Formats: sequence, structure tokens, C-alpha cells
Amino acid sequence: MEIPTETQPEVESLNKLMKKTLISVVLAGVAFALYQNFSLMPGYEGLNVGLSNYIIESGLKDTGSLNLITAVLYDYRAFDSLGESTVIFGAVSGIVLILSRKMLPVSSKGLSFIVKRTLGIMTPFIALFGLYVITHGHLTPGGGFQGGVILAAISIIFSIVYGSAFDYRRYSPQTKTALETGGALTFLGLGLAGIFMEGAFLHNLGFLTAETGTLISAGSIPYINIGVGFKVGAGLAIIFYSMIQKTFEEDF
Amino acid sequence: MAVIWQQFLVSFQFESFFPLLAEVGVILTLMTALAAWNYIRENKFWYYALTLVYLLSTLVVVLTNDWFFFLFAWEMVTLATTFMLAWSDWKLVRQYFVIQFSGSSILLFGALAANAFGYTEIGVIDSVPLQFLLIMGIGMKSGLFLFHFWLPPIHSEAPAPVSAILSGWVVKLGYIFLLKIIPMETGNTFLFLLGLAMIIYAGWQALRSADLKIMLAYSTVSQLGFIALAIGTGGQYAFYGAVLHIIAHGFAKTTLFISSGIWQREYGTRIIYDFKDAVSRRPITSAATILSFASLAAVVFTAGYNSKYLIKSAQTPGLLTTAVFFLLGLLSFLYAGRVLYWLFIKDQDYSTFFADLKQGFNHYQIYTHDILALLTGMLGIIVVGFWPEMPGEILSTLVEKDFHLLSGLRDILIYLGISAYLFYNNRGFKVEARGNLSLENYLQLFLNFLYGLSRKSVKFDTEKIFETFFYNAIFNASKKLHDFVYQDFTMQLLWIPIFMIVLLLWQQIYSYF
Amino acid sequence: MSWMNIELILLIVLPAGLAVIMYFSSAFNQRARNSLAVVGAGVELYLVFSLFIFNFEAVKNSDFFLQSTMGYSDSPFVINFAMDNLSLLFSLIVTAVVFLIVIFSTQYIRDKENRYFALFFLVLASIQGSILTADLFTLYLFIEAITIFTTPLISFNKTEKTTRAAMQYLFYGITGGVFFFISIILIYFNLGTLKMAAVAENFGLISTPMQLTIIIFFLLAVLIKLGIFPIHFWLPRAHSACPAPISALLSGVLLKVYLYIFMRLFWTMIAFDFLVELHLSAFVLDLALVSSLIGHVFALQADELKKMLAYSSIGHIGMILAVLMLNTEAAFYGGLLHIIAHMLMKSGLFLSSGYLLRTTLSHHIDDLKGIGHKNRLVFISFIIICLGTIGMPPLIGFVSKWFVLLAFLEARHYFGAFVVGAGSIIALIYYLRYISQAYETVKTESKTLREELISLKAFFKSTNIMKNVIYLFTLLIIFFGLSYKIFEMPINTAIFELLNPQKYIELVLGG
Amino acid sequence: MFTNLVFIILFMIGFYALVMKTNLIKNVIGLNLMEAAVFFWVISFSDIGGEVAIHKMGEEMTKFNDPVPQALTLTGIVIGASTAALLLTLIIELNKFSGTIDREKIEGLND
Repeated sequence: MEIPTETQPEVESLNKLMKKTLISVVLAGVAFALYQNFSLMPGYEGLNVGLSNYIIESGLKDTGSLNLITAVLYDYRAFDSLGESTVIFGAVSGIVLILSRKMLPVSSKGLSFIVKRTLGIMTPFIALFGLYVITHGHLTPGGGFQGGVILAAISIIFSIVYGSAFDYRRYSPQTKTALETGGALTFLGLGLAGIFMEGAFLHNLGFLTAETGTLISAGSIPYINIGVGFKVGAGLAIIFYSMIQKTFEEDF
Repeated sequence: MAVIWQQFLVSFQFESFFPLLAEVGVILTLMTALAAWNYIRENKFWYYALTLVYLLSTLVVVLTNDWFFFLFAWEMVTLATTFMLAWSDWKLVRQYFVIQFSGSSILLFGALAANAFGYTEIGVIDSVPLQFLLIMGIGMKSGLFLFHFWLPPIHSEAPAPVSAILSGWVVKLGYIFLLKIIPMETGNTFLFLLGLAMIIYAGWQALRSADLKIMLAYSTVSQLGFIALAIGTGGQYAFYGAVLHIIAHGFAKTTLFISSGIWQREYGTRIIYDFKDAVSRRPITSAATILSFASLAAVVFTAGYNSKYLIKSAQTPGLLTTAVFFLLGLLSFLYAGRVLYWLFIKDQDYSTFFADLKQGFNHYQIYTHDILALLTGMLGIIVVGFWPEMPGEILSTLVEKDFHLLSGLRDILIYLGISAYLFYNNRGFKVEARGNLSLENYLQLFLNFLYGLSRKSVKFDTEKIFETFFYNAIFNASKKLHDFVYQDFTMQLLWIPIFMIVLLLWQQIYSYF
Repeated sequence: MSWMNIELILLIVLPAGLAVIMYFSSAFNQRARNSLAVVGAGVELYLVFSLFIFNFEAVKNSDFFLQSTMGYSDSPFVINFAMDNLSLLFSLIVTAVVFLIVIFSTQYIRDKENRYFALFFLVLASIQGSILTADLFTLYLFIEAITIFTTPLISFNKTEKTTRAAMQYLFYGITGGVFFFISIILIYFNLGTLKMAAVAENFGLISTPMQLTIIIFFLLAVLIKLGIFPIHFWLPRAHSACPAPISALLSGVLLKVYLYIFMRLFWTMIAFDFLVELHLSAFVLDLALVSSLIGHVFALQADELKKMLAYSSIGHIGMILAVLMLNTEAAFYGGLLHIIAHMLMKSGLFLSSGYLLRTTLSHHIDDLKGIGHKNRLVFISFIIICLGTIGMPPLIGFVSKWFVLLAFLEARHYFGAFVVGAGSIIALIYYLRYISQAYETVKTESKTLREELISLKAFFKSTNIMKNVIYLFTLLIIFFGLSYKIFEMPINTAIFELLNPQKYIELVLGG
Repeated sequence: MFTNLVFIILFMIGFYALVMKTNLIKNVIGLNLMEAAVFFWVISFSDIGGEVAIHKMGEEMTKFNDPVPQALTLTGIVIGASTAALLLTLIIELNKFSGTIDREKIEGLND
């Protein structure tokens, strides 16, 4: 009954080959089936269909936001975005729950002096760009999510260039958590304000609207953008720092 | 809530002979309750609580004509009696529960099928396949032939009052149900044949057992055979006979099991060869035992004679019928007589009988409760024996019936002669007491048989064989299936694309079939 | 404008806000946090219940409908939330069971409670959202949110096993989410709308192969989340790895929410006739039955208590899905009743298993010896609930299985009836295995049953809370088993909702 | 159709990496590739040759691409990022327990 030990690797590789063949066949079948189904998809008539037409025609008038994507995200379907930021909030708290360690990362070596100085000069400009993307979300491409990611990138670059302990000393995790929650609460607060001022949850606050095209136009959209921007930035930074944490037992 | 309560009350049906049967059920339960007062020592409160639940639900089972409440109440009966077995052994609880539950699953299926075919209330069912399905359904619960295998081990191992309940009334619920659904005019041939097989097979087994309670359990199966045969025959008198036999056997078997409990406490054994000075030690218990066995053996002026006579008279008259029933009667007479022979006649010394009786030495104290229970049973047997038409208006037509007591007497005398001859020449059919009769042993025999087909017999661990069958065998099979399905993670993920293909190409796949 | 139905939004926002507070509650003391959690869940329950009570007449006459619109009510694609009788029924039972689970977990969870409750209330918010929403994309968001929020809860104990389970759960969950997204996008490209009601109105306009693709991706997504047979691998691991209240939440509540989503998708949004036309309904029906059988068979070999319970969940969910696919009134009645019954029973079983397993070495069957003697009354409750799942008469499990069986027989679907019966017998065997193991050792005489019964007087003592929740579940199962007619009116109105999607469509589009 | 073809090829590469590769990180990459394929398909399918849906001050724009799929995709991306982060976290944790990220070498992943 025993299989001779010499032939075992062969059998194993044969098994692996069989498995690979099986998977390839199955995946080819899926590809075929998908193609067959998707090729029957009629061409997209786009603007002739009801929903999109409405946004193109009255999006600007309704929301005052030049960027119609932002208008959809933070006004028409603002509840989705609230849900989204809640998802990030939940994901962050989950990751912190999974990875909670007592030890903080202590590594202060970082890269060379030249890189450090250069980054020192660059950082304000990166931050400025991030803030620009956030605050001009309703006027130009961009918005809270995109700007928030740029802000988080600063934090990540810090940990690479100056060593992972640097950022902790500047902004403690508590600060980041407060920033994140502050962003979420801004969103929620504007939503509740919508109930009291306009009678519907997350309704655009009309009295905040100024002349279209200026920075303070589009009602509550810029404020939501700012809240979401800080939230996403702080959240991603927290995720990053949770992941690079180490315990005493591991060498670093 | 109110609606369901109303529905519940409306569903009661006080017609035909079912109220009578319900009354008998109550009396029998009270008998066992009396007997249990001194037999059950621990957790008495819970025992009587279960008895109450049992009593109420049997009433519902007998009287209701709504499928739902019927099944509901029968499950309650099963549950209550199951937990009563715990006063003996938890192993029994487990086995009994598994068996009863599989039985009720079949019954549930049958009931639902009947419901689906338009029989919304419990009543006469004309369709033969449905009758068959329902007979199969009660088969496991009421110990019909081939499904009876669990009955002797469990009825003999249970505590005496619980055996009395189980053997005296619970197994009869199925036949009461059959009385409701089998048409009186036609009967059911299949049931008739089953009954015949039960009488002969279980009678033979009862003749070959040395253990009192096992013998009683087998005789239960044998006597249930008469009921099945009667219902299978069809016709008014056969049905009356079945009802009467349910009552007669209920009284006799309840009394016998109660007294068997007393004998067991008295002698510390259940082997019938070891009983000495039975009459002088416990005269009333002896009288009850003798009278009940006489009823089982259909001696004239006992309840058993009337019912068996009715069943016999319902058959098509002829030589064959006469011969067959003569032999069946002989069989029951033999196994009943054999026990009495060993208990009271063989190797007994009656020389100092009256002195012993006066002195009243006995090992187990005589309690008033027990005596009351036994007297009730005896009274029942005698009353039904002398006045079969007695209970109310229901069986009133039996007044006109001629019971041919003289021919009965003649038959009894012939039986007595034959059995006396056989006993004296064969040393009273003395057989060795079999080892503990249990479902595990059956299983071992069965497995040995299966193994023997291919190779020589293998020794099994009998302790664990029941577990092995019900658990390990099934578990290993399911484990194998599980291991087959659970290949490595790659294969598990691969099910998603396979599933996708099947669904995406479903139209094409469907068109092939 | 829509001040009146602000409860619908509150139902979602309240737990979410509570979650944020809970996240920062590490400074609170134990008592304050626990009472906040219980009060929060209680307010949620009160909200739903008040909706039921104040609209009782409307619910009774099947014209109950609430709608809340967000933002521009005149624009065609605004997100709206709607509640009809079906949503009300589900919202009510889900909230009630979650309330009990919250009470249990206040005593059960002993470290990192702030994170635990934050995620727990986020899950509650997502459940309410996915029940109430009338918009497809919001539904997608909430389904994904449920997956993301439950994953850290599954790996709450932070062992290798739980991490593995959470990882697999997430792999399958994300794949399901991707399929759901594809389906939604296909619908949008074909119809230009995301409102379920508008989709329902125009679904027939889509070409048949496209309909098939949309339905198939929805089916794939929901079946993965439901754990139907060939893609059930994540379910037993995930449901057995997490702490007991989360198991109860996943197995007892979440699977039913997915069933609700299934009903919403395939009866309200996509009419069931399309499934029949495409011959898919028979396929799904048979698949669900096979899944049910296999779930029960696998439960036989499970050596861990919670894994066994998880496998039996597969069996029950398969059965419910199958009976719903029959698409008759009797089938809906049996299915909805069994959803309620199974929700109560499986939550009760998981909670009591959590209580019992606290003192044992591991969850393995060999380590369960004698727990029946140690925790007598709790184990008796466990047995009673087990009997309920098997289908013993005085309990609600019997009633619901009875109606499921009736539905199968009425539809002349004998394989289904066989699966229900066989499932009961197999369930009996695997429960008995554990019960007999629990009474294996000679009992150590500590407390008599009578003393324990007397100790029930201390019902509201805080030390007993966990036990009392379990007893409460047991009592509910017995009580509802005797008076299942309570559910008749809500279920019948919910069935009316399922069979007449036209009403829902008109009211959503008209409001 | 070219878009469909690219979508299916990307999707299948992702699927292949998810199912066949034993490195868990590669599985996550595969999963993200699947999502990316869907997002790519959504964006390119909704492209009808118009402008990005942002008004420019002082100019009258007539032909826009549909902004709604883009908004939906943005939401989808965020959810995908969250799930990917969670998965990577779990993989880090698993690596701490078993010392490997090869799923064939992690015991108990299959039962």
C-alpha cells in the first residue's frame, strides 16, 4: 500500500499539474460564459436615459457645485457617502482591534540627511496641495477622499524618511482618532442640521450657498468635503501605523 | 390563542367506543400511579408530574379527531414516557427516544400525506396505500411485526410501573388510531397477516424465555397480534373484539407488570425458576398473577376469553379457521401456563403452607398502594370477563351475543391436558436464561451475520455497539463526505467559478435535459 | 417636509451614533457603558415597536407604508427609505433578538468592550439600513458594511483559528460583493435608475440574456452570503470562531437579513416570474434542498459544539430558501414562521453554548463531559431549544416545521418533504451525541434542581443576567410554540406584501 | 467589443491569482484586480466621448459623460480599499501566528 518515497514528488507534481489544468479549464469556461453574456449588452445610450439627464440639466442649479460628481456624492447620494465614511470608521476600529499592541514602533534611523531636509521643504507644499484638493472638491476634480489620501501620504512619507517614531511624536494616535471622529461627526452634524433646517436628512443647507463658482458656494458640500478629507486622511494613517507596529518579541 | 383553544375543544369526539377506551386508560394510569408510590423512590414529584402530562395527552390522543392535536399529543406521550425511563437508565432514554422519534417521523409523513389527500380530520380512510403508509407509521411506535425488535429489551429494562404504562397502554394507542382509520366493513389484509405473524413469532419467543419481564414483553407483542388481526379482519364483531381485547389486555398486562415489579423486589431476581413459596409469601400478588395469566390464556370468565371469542367468531367459519385459532389459543395457553407452572407448581413445597401464610414472612414489605392497584386490575379482568357488554351503551349489542361458554370450557380442559402432558415430559420447557437482552446484542447479531456472509464472525465490543451503529458508523460516513468536499482552499475557492459557469450557461445546460 | 417618518432615518443613525460614542467609551466605567448599550438597543427596539403599535390598524389592513426621502424629493434618483409590512416584521424581530444579544454581551465580553460595542452597533445600523432601504446601491453599501464590520468581530479573540476564519469570511464576502456590484451596474446601464421600485416597473424592458446575467450575479452574491452548499465553506468556520453573542448575531440574525434581501430582490424588485421563465427557480430550489441535507450531514461529524450548530444553520437556511422558492402562500407562511423560529432558536443555542463553554477547556466534544451536571438549568434550556430545532411539539420549531412540511406536500414536492423529515432525524442524532456527552460523568451533588429553581427568584440580579437571557429565549420558544397565532397577522400581511409588489412600487414612486 | 475583452481578461487574471496562487498577498492583489476590472469596465463603458462632468465657468457645455457611474465607482473604490486593508491586517496577524503567508503551509485552512 505504501507509495515508494521516490515517486511521491512526481505524484505530487502530477496532482499539481492536474489541479492547474482543472483550474485553467474552469476559468476559461468562466471567461467564455462571461464574454457570451456581456457581448449581448446593448450599447450605452448614456444621456438619453432619465437619471443622468436630470443631473446634467439641474445639478448645478440644485447644488451649486460645478463638479457634478461631487454633487452626486455629497448631495444627491450623500447618504451613501456617509455610509462610506462609516465603513472607513468601522474598518479602522476593526483594524485597531485586530492589531492592538502595547508597544509602539521605535525606529529613528530613517533615510539620509539630504532626503530629510528636502522633505522638510516639500512637506508644506504637499499638505497645501492636499488641502486644495479637499476644499475645491466642488469646483475642480477631487474632493474629500482624494485629498484625504494625499494627507495620509504625508504621514506615511514621514515614517519612511524620518523613521517610524517621528510621526508618533508629532501627532499621537489619539490626535488622529480625534481628527477622524471629528470628520465623521461633521458629516453627521451636517446631516442632522439638514433635518432641522431643510426638513430632510443630509439636505443641502441652502443658506450657506454663495455665488456659484466661488469657494464658499454649493451649500454644505465644502464642509462635508473637509470633514471627509480629515477623516480619510487620519483613518488611512491610523491603518498604516497599526500595520507597522511590532511587539518586543519580534526583531526590528 | 382563543381560536386554537376553541379548535382544540371542538376536535374532541365522544362517539363510538373511544370514550370507553379513554376511561380505561385513566383507570390503568391510576393503577400504575398507585404502584409507583412505593416503587419510585427518588424525585417522586417529577415522576408524578410526568404521569400527569402523560395522562392528559393520552386522553387527547384517544379522543381528538384533529391531525395536529393528535400528533402533538402523541409526541407529548412519547416525551413523558421517555423521561420516565430515566428512573432506570439514561441509555434506555436515548434508545427509546431515537426509536420513537424515527417512528413519529414516518407517522408525521403519513399524516401529512393523508392531510394532503383531503382527509382533513382523522376518520375512516378508504385509500389502501394511505392505510399502508399509516400502518407503517404506527408500526415503530406500537411494535408491529418486524418493527417490534425494540419492544422486549426496553419494556423489560424499564422500571416496573413504567413498563406497565408502556406495555399496558402506550403501545395500544397505535391500534386505537387504527380503529379510527381502518374501515369497519373491509379491514386490511396486510394488517391481518402481520397480526398472525406477531402472534406466532412472539408467542414462540415468550415460550422460550426464562426471564419474567422479557416473557411478559414478548407476550405483549403476541397479544397485540390479536388486536392487529382483529382490526385486519374487519366486521363489527371483530372491531368489538379488538376494543375488548385492548381493554382486557390492558388490565391483564398492567397487573402483571406491577406484580412483576413486586416479585423482583421480593426475590431479587426475574428468573422464573428461582421463585419459591410464592403464594405463602404474597398471596394477593399471586392471585393477581394467576388471574391475569388466565386472562392472557383466554380462560372462561376472564376478560381475555370474551375478546378472543369475539375475534374468532368474526372470521369466516370453517375447519381451517377453527384449527388455526385452536392452535393460536394453545400457544398462548402454553406460554402463560408455563410461567404459572414454574411459579406455583414445579418444585414447590406446600406442606407448611398455612403456617407460612400465618407467619407472613416476606422480604419486601407489603404496601397498601400495591395491593389496591392489583385489586383494581383483578376487578377489571373479572368485570369484563362476566359482563362484556357492561361498559355503557357502546357495546350493548354484545348482550345478545352467545359466548359459547361450554365450548370454551371444553377447549380449556383440552389445553390443560395437553400442556400438563408437555410440561411433565419436557421438564417444563426449561431453557437457560438468555444473557441480557438488549438492542446492542441484536445489533451484534446482525453485524455478525453481515460479516459472516463474507468471512468468519468477528467479536464486537458489545458495550459500544449501539453507539457504534448510531454514531460512529454514521459519523465516519459523514466525515468521509466532509473530507471529500473539503479539499484544500484552492478547491474550495474553485467552487465559485464552477458555480458561476453553471449559472451563466444555465440556459444551454437546461436545454440539454 | 418629511418630518413625519424621521424614525426610519433614526433607526439607522441612532446605532451609528451610539457606535461612535462607544468607540470613545474607554474612559467610562463598566456599568455606565453597559447601561448605555442596553438603553441604546432598548430605544431602538422601542422605536420599531412604537411604529408597530401606532400603526397597528394600518398593519392589520395591509396598507401600512412609511417612506422617508433624503434631499430633493422631486429628483428621480434620490435615496429613499421605505418600510412596508415585510420590512416592519423583519425589523421588529431582528431588533428584539439583537436587544437580547446586547444584554447577554454586556456580561459576556470582558475586555475591549468599547471596540466590541462600537462594531456591534455599526452592524446593527447596517442591518437596519439594509432592511429599510429602497435603493439598490445603498443596499450594496450596507451589505458590504455588514461584511466589513463583522470581520474584526469574528477575529475578536485573536487566535490563529479566528484569524483564519475571518480571512476566509472576508475572501468570500468580497467576492460576493463584487458580483453584487456588477449586477447593480448592469441594471443602471440598462435602466438608468437605482430605485428598486423603478427597476421593478421596467425590468421587463431589458433583453432576456441581460436579465439572466443580472439575476445570476444577484443570485451568486446572495447565495455566497447565505452559505448555500458549494460555497458554504466560510460559514462554519466564521460562525464557530467568534465569541458567542457574535455567533448568535451571525447565525441567528444576519442570515435572516440576507434572506430578507433575497426576498426583496426576487419578489419585489425582480418579479419571481422571471426566475421561473429562465428555469432558475427549480435549480435554486433543488440546490437549496441538497444544501440543507448536506448541512445536516456535515453537522454529524462536527466535533466542536459551535461548528455543529453552524452546520445545522446551513441545513435550516437551505430549507427556508427552498420553501420560499415554492412561491405559494403556504410556503411563505411556513418560511417566514421558520425564519422567526430559527432566529430565536439559533440565537438561544449559540448564547447558551457560549455560557456553557466558558468553563470548559476547549470546544471539542471530549471536553464537554459533565457540563450538564455543572450547569443544570442552563443545559436543560439548551436541551429544550435543541428539541425545538429538531421539531418537538410544544415548541415553536415544531409549528414552523409543520407548516414547511405542509407547504412542500401541498406543492407535491416530495423530495423537499423528505429533506425536512430527514433533517429532523439527523439533527436528533447529532444533538443527542452532545447531550449524552454532557451527562457522561457521575453527577457531583452540588445543588438540587429545586434549589436552582428557587434561585430563579433572583431573576433581576445582575450576576444572573447571562443565564436569564438564555431562560428568556427558552421561555419565548415555548411561549411562541403554544401561541404561534400571534405571528399570523404580521406574517400574513407580509405575505400580502410579497405577493403584491405592485403596491410597494406605486407607493415608492408616487411618494 | 474591446472594453468587454479587456474587462474579462483583467477579471480572469484576478480570479486566477485569487484561486491558484498560494501566496495570500497575491490573493488579495487578485481580489483587488477583480474589483479594478469591474471599475474599469464601468468607467470605460459609460464613456460616450463627452467631457468630464464638471462645468467650466463661463462656458456652456453640452456633452457630458454620465457622472453617476463615476460616483458609484468612487464609493466602490473606498469600500475595496477598506476591505483590502482589513485583509492585509488579517494576513499580518496570521503571519505572526504561523510564520508564513503561503496558504498551503498554514495548517487548518482547509478543514
